[in-house]
Amino acid sequence: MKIHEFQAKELFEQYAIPTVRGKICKDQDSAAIAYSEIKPKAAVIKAQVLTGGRGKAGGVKIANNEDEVRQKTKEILGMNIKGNIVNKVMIVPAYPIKRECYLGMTIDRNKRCVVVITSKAGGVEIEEIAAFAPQKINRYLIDASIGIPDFKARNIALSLFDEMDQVKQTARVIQNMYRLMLEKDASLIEINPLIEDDKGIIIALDGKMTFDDNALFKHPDIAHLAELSDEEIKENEAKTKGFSYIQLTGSIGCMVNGAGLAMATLDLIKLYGGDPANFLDIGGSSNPQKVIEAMQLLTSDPKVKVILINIFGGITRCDDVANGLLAAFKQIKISVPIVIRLTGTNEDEGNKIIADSGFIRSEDMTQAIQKAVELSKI
Amino acid sequence: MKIHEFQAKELFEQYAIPTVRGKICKDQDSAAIAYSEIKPKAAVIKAQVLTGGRGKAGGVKIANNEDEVRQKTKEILGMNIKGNIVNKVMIVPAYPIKRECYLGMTIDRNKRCVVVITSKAGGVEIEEIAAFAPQKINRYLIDASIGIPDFKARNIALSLFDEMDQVKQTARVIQNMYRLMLEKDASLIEINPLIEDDKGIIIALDGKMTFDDNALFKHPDIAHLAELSDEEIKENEAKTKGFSYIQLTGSIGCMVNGAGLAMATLDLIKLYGGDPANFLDIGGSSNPQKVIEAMQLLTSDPKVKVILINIFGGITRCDDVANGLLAAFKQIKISVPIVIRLTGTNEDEGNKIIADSGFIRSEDMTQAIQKAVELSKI
Amino acid sequence: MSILINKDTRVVVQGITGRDGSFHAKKMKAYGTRVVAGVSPGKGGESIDEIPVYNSVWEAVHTKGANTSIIFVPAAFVKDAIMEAVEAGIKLIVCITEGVPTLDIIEARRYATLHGVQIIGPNCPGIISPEKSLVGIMPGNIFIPGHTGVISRSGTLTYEVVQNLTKAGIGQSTAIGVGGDPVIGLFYKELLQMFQDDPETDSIVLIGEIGGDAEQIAAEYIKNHITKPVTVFIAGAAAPAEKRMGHAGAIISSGSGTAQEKWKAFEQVDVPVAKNPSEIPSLLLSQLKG
Amino acid sequence: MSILINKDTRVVVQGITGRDGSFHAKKMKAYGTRVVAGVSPGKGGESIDEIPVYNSVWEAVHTKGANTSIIFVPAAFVKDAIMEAVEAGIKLIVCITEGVPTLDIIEARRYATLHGVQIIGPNCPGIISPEKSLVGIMPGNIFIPGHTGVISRSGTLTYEVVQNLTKAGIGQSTAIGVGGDPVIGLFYKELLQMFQDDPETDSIVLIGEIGGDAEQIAAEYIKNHITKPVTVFIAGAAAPAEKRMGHAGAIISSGSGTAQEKWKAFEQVDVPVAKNPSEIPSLLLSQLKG
Repeated sequence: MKIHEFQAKELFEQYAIPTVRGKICKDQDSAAIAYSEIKPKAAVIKAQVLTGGRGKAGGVKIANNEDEVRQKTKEILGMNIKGNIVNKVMIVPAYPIKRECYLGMTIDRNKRCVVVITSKAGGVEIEEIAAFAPQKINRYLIDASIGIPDFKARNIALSLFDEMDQVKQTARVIQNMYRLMLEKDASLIEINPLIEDDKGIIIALDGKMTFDDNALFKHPDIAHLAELSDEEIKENEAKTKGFSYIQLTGSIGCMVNGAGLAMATLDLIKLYGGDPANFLDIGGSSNPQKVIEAMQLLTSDPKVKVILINIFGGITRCDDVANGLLAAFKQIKISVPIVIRLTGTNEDEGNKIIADSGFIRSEDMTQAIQKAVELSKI
Repeated sequence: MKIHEFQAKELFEQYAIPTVRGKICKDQDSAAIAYSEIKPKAAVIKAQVLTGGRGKAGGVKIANNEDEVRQKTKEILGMNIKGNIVNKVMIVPAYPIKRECYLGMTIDRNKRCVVVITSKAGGVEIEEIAAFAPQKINRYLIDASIGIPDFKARNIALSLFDEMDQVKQTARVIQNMYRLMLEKDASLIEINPLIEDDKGIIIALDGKMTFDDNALFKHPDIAHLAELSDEEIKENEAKTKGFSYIQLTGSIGCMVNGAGLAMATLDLIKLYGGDPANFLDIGGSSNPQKVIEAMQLLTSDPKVKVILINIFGGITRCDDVANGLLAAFKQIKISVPIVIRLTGTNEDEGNKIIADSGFIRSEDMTQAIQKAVELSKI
Repeated sequence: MSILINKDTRVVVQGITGRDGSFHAKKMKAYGTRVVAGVSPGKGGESIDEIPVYNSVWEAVHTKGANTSIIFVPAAFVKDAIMEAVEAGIKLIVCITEGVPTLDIIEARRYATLHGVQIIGPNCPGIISPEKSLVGIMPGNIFIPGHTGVISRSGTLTYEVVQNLTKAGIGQSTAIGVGGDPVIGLFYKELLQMFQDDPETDSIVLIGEIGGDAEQIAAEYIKNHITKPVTVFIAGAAAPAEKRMGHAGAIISSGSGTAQEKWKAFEQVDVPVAKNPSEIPSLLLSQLKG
Repeated sequence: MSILINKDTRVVVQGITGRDGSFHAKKMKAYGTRVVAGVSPGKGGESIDEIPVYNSVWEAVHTKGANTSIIFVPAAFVKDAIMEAVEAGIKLIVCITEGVPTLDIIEARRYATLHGVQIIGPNCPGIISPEKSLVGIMPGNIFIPGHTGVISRSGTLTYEVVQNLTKAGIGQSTAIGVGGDPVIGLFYKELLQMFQDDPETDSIVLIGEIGGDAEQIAAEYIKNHITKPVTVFIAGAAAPAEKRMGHAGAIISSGSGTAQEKWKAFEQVDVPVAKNPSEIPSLLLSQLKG
């Protein structure tokens, strides 16, 4: 789950990471009021959107007076940045920067640990530095059994600054970031740029955070920050019912158990010339009510011309799925053909239950998919 | 450093360990007032002294009415328990006990870790259980790299209670104790008894804590709780000057560098029929000012008939010691003979410095000690 | 022979009194696995299908000689359950539970690694050495003993692949679902090496997914260390970018982690890639013959 | 041969810019120890007696090949310094600093142990293998090479004993001051075994103190595992109860940890106990002849 810059900065403040919060404005008037506290200095107007590359897209502008603030706020509000419409900006005083660098913390999947990433080349996107000057990027693996003790924070900070004053400030920032990461189950914290100002003070001038969806149950305060698109709302509703659901654009509604099998099902639908309407993984636990709700979800999409059910029973039992299907039929009118493939744990019981249901049954995945593709083209 | 029961219980409260604090009283009248909040129930009057075995010594009594409270408070105040005079008591309501047990946490020197000790036989001193029913004592070693996770706390609690309700309460007590131990550098936390009351609630009915003297620098709040005897005040003053000092009863004042050598010096003084006036280790760092202060300390004791200086230079340099001695002589009038043995790092320089000082010099420890014993008997 | 588990594997089921825990404890036992104990704090003394239940893993290890644990406890308790198993002396932990926070698994795995304990999962279907031991939730009936090792990030897709193998008469030495989360225990590199070292394994099937670059690293590892033939399938070629495809780890991020990249990595080191799971048996057989 | 340190020991001094750190860095170098680097954060690039100073132990290890660290930093920073040395890849850490909080050393030592790193100290005089290497603060001139191993909880008392040995012509293979704190790194058991395994050591002197029961455990260990002659001295026979005799660990508590108990433990397993340190050489020689 992603949050906005201004939300990240609120967390930074809670964790004693020095930052500049600024004011959030949704129109030109409030931007002008916010500027009245800054003038006559220059202000920076920053789009608040849940995506990277904001600067390049023109979502960050400097304004030197109230007129410019109004003008540039107007330009930014309503902007579409990688599919995200800007509906609020942050107005902050322009800051005197002596030096700027990059400080990030994320998960290293292969090393299975937290990694701290630093670069003296701050202010640019880290992907760009990685592409053009990889030698300017430092990576520090964190041993979960000790976290970031003073020595480690100091050694990391020494990769960014030479003077002990700035090293000590940065070391504290690093330790506080790690505490924030752990206590809120973040999967990414990025400060770009982390600056030394003209007085030698270290400040997080920007803030970007992503959280582990699997850990949101521990952190209602974080979950509460979510700002979802319509698409994400639908996906989340499915999730509360125990599914993984992703809306796609085709005509074959899919219900599969297991993410890998569901992905492979989509892959084969495309391989055989069809077009899936969705990704729907009904997950690892077998519960008839889930099947009913999954069928409701699929049949609510008017594009769906055929439903393909591909179940391989492991932890999900085929008899539960079959019972769910029959129950669903009693509750929902389904007017499209249903191709079903049911195999694995309790498959005999499952197939017996649906024997007289009128489904098109197949024991083979390729065959089932080919049949569904065929039906979707009628 | 030891603290009183009422101080330990204040810390328990800070760390969410359920306890009963009671009122601290220094005379019969305040005890009677404290009882007015308890009556008509019975009260327990508990001597607050910095030693164990209080119960056996008669320092804990039950009183059923105000007269008894006054009477028993009077009996306890002024009591001498193992050399400690009681000057305050704690008045607590008598508690309905369904079950009582022992829960302690301390350092296992050999295993180099924290150990949690439990016993269902609570209320008696753990040393007694250890002597008469060692099979009733359970020991759990704590791995510092993970501390006490839920499973460990639960497994320890299962050694005391069978019902999950009490197990869960006790597990929380154990985790909070450990947090208290770590955050305040305690070396002992003892709850004896830990009780289950008639409503099934787990309560720390007593509390005993000792802190690591080496860690008091981190914890001014704890250091501030110290209540020192005159003897300890003198020892602590020495400590702030960088010495270890312990007052003894003999006539040979000793100044030695290193605890082991200082102990061996006392051992040999006794072996050769003498009697040391003190233990004084001037420690590991060489600093002339320290020597001056050490000499002042020794000469302030009127029992001292001879001073024995035994220095083996390692981290302490002999020339520093020698310079310190000469400087001390300029500041203090010393009327007793001084036997000195100076060897090790920079010993030639050191011995040259004191060559004309009038000290009785010896290169051999046994010889120096025998000479000092001899002089002490004149 | 097999890797990780065999006839001597003595399993304790953590969370045996839950719905999934009790269901699969019985299934494993019925398959022939030596399920020696279950754990459920506060329910010590009970039994499930004649499997004794204890309050702690320590008791299960010290009373019944359990050396392998399978975890079914809810996600919030997985970190604690893994650490309990490690401290109790368990040597292999299979974690079925899905939805475990990544930092929880990082911490628990670190503790396990420091004590030489191996973890499979979380969010995985477990391990099976056909006709020897099943420590997982796989449907045992689709597996037959043989000489092909299977490593997969997926659950049900593994069954699909194995069913194809079995139908083609290709038995399995051991099949492992490593789990679909971003951070997991044993992964391609370690397991490829175990199969390489296992004299009864003659070939390996690797079933990958989009997300991360573990497959690219595996391809490199195969090139340098694995002499036995490997056949690969990657799920997620049709997945849109920036979407978590069910598995927390299966996400194409900033254009990286696509199936196409992964195909290329294997093809560059001459490892054949199936585009339909049903092609795997023939690709495998042609290598074994070739 | 010697134990723990030898001619190949490459030392980094943590806290080299402090008073004691710089003094003893020079002394060690003068003795012939390969003091390859010092560490003092923020002072990287400086040098002390031609010993280069770095900002981190990692740099010292990776630039100068340091494998052993000696710590002189103030007590409050010792935990961090030990963990830094462990993470940097140092294999043996000698901690001179006194006054280190017990729980700090427990945590640091646990981390070190999990990484196979050995600690001597804290609050100790270090290690010397005469004419090979000195990683400590001992006055080198009183030691001579030879075949007696010395293990001691004390600092200056060790020098006293060694001076007696040297005067009697008994050289030392290695002498170790393990430190006077309640919780320390390597202790009697581990070091006794190292001397037992060292072909150049023919006898051992053990210098104990009141407090705890490490000497009793050592006596038991000697009985079961050590065949080389051991001679013992215990300091603190004249100490009053319940008083910390300078060393944090030297305290007779609840009547337990007395010198008399410890004497008895050794006498029961036929290990001779000296009552005056000056008797040690003769007790040792009579065993070597016997």
